[in-house]
Amino acid sequence: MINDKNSQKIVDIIQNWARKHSIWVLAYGTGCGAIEIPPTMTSRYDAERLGVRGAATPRQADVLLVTGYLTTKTLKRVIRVYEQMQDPKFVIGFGSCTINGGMYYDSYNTIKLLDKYLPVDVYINGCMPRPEAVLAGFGKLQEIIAEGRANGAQKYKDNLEWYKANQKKIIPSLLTTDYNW
Amino acid sequence: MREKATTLYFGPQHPGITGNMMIRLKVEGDTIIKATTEVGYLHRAFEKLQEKRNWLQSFTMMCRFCVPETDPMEELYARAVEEIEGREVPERAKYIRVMVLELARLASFMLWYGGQNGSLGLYTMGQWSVGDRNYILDLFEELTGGRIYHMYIWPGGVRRDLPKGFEGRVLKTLDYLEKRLDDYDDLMFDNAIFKKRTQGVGIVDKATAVEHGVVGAVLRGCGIKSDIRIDDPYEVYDKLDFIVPTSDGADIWSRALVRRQEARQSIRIIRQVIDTMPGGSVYNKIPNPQKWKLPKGDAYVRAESVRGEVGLYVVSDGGTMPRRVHLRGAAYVHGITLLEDVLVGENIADVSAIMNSLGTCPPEIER
Amino acid sequence: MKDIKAKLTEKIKASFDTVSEKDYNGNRLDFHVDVKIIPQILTFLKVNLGYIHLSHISCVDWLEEGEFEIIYILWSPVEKLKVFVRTRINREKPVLPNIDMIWRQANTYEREMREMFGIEIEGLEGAEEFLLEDWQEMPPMRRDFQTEEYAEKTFWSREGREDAIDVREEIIKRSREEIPDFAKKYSR
Amino acid sequence: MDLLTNILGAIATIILAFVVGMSYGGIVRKITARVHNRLGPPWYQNFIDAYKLFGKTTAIHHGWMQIMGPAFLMVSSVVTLMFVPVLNNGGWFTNLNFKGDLIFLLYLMVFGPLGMALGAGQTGNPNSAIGVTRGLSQMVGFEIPWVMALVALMIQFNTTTITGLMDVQQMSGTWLMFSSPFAFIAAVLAMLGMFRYSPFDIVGAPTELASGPVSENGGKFLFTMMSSGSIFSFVKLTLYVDLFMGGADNLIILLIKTFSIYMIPVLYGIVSPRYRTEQAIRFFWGWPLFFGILAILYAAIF
Repeated sequence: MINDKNSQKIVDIIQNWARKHSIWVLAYGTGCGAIEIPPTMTSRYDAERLGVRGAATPRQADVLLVTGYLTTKTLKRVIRVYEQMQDPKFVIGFGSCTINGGMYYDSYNTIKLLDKYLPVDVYINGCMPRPEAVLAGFGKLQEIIAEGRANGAQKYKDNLEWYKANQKKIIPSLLTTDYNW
Repeated sequence: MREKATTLYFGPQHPGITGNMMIRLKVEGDTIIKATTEVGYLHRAFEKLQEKRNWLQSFTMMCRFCVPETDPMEELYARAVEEIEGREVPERAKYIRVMVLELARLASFMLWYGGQNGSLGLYTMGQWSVGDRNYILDLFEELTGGRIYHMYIWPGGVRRDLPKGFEGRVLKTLDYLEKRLDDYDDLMFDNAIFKKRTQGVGIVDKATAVEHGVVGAVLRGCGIKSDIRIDDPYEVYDKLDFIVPTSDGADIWSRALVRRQEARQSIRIIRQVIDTMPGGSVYNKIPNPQKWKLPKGDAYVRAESVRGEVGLYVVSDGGTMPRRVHLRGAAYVHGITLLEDVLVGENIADVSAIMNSLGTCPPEIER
Repeated sequence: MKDIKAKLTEKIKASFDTVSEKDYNGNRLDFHVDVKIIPQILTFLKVNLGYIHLSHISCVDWLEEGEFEIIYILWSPVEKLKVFVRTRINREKPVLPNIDMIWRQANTYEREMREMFGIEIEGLEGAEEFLLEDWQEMPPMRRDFQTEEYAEKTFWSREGREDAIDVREEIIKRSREEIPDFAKKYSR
Repeated sequence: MDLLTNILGAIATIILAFVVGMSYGGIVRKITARVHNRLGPPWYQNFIDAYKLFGKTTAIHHGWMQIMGPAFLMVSSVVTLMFVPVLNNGGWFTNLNFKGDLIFLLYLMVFGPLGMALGAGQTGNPNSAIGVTRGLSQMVGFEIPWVMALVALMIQFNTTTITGLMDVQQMSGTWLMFSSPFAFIAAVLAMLGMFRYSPFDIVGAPTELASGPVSENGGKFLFTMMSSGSIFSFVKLTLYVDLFMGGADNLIILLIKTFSIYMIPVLYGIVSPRYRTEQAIRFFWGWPLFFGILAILYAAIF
């Protein structure tokens, strides 16, 4: 008889392998980083050979690619979108401005630290990151998915109050719906 | 019975939207009866930040105003600063500037080819043209070190001279692209369905164009010959020979025809520039940027980008930092009031195509 | 170009009294006018003189002088001349006439001006919020709004920013260091 | 045991249809990628996608009708599959097809989309609702030439069963695409719409409707739709091969024939933009309808 734990492990390995090779990225260009996404998807860099492909709506997507700076107005929508996505879901922060604000460090309308508001699994550095860097970022995400370390969504659920408090600090009109999906 | 109007939110998360903005559509069946744009998703407060940077630091922000075509903004800033300060630019630098501008225009046209066809469901074109665009970006990378953000055309000239043999590589790329543009014609302009989808859609006629202050290819698409490169020539455009194409249809199809011609004219301009480029230095040195002060004054300069006229108003109060930098993009006019008016009466299926055709570029609107 | 400018000045002066002009090199001509006649002079320029293209509306905050300067930039495709119509309004109670019935696109500029500078535009239509959402501070493009302070107060910043100030010293310090052997052939 | 063979055969048919349909989807993605000048995903990419979708959680749904939508689709695909003879002389893949007649099949083929329409309506997303109306209007467009083609065949050969038509081809040795060419042309043109590739992908057009009826469906819903779509495309291809290309004696021939007929909508789609809804309907009521009428006249006269 197969041990329950072991069989769960095997299922996990297969599932993580499938997740690794099928990454559907939500088509949401939140910032100027969106300009390097078409080259990444098209002939020279061709991310589809790695299983990366666009998804039209949040319900179908696995990865939220935050392409660059987030203004407070966009952040509200991004949070809505992120919460509509189905588990397992991952967030990639794209560009310097998601890491520390980049050149917008003193702007009144862009957030500086993405990981205070959403759980980020992988950051891609650069302004603008080249398509190679984007592919490397996807590679890193695949790596941590395969190892089962990409647990951003779980982190978000566990520390929901902290995240919500941070979000509400800059978005007064954030809808206070319960996070239950 | 009268059909009840539905509200359809087009964006901000929507594959059909160009960039990050939202249009609230009131639809009856498939027909739009009212469109309201909502922008501000990309407002980074550049103009505020530039007041807090010195003249050279705020230059680095210029290229980030609109990503599909970054060089006209740099060139505008450089030209405005030169106009306020009265700084001379070497002749060779002007030629190099024109070459870079036209290469950027060509790259932006490639992106437009992809966007316009992608919005109509012809994804093959986007794959081809965006893939081929990489060859132009390679040239930029060799010249400036960056694919998208070049920061190459700066006050006083250009940052460095052309590498050895660069002209030859440009010409080789142009030859290739010219061949590819013919392929695109076969796929796009010889396509009966493309014609059916675009003719008579998104009409901007002459009266509307004047009322809204429409610029660029949209204006030329309705039969008015207008191009800043000819009307208000800058750099060395007055020494170059090129034609300004116009078309009379005033719909998406005629705008596409105008852009198709313009891409070829860009190639022609680059060839001329390479043929007639003089020698000499490319850069008049600026003083220590920390202490660089400009005299009191202001300047309004304009350039022709792919989307149309881009203007930049720069005010100096005699200090080390700009008093005000205010950009007026073509999309500022096209993307809000014109789009709202044009969309009324159209089919929902055409919203994305119209946006692409009008050259809506949200980062330029919101800055 | 000279006589075009002279003719234009003459025509403007004939119709409006309180106008002073300033000439620049190239195809640029400035008119300083009173805020009350803005709609009239713009209509006159558009309808009678062929300055049909409104290229730009800009606003500059002269905090020291307590005034806003509004600049309307017009372009005539026939005379190839840029005309700047400039006016100054009080910074404490800024009110500006609406011109979006002359040019439809002016609506966008005015909505932005209302939001960014807090200038009241008489009879302007369109949503109150344009670029910002839930904004509670003073209009952000005013000079006395301190963006860096606001950013520090509102957003967190990544640790490690503080030592960015010392980069210059660090570079100078390192430039005096011995270059390693493997790197010598790359250094000048 | 007759019953046991039947049940096992049915299961085998479903697995075959699933595997072939999914692989075809992957191969199409590969071919599209090669036209696009790129490498493309591996041919088994669709299996990975499907498995991943199956493994996703579905923490929210908009009422039971949304669950029924994909279920309707799946049921309709599988039941339709049961009534289509896969191979010429039965064997494992006989299933129910000896009873199946063409008219019943015509009804079955619209059953799934209707169920899907109900499911999509439940989600409350306006994009879904618009997508559904578009899909149904397009169906009105292509069903008419398609039905006319089939009616022409029925008149011409005096039979309403698929096996009957297959027997006709076996007896005479000529494929029906040669003996009744107009019906074939009408059916192929209708097929362009049936497969929903460009220019007839108006239902789920991403740049217009953000994927239409499936906008609110992710995870297991999408998995069900994806697999039922694959099975259904196999059903349609097999039906075409059975009706017009003389059926297939073994699986290899079946694969070759279905694949070659599948390439018609795929390759046409790669180089075509999308029609608007009314343009699509106008297309189907133009030449395809003409050929359909011609086919009936041809059948009635000869």
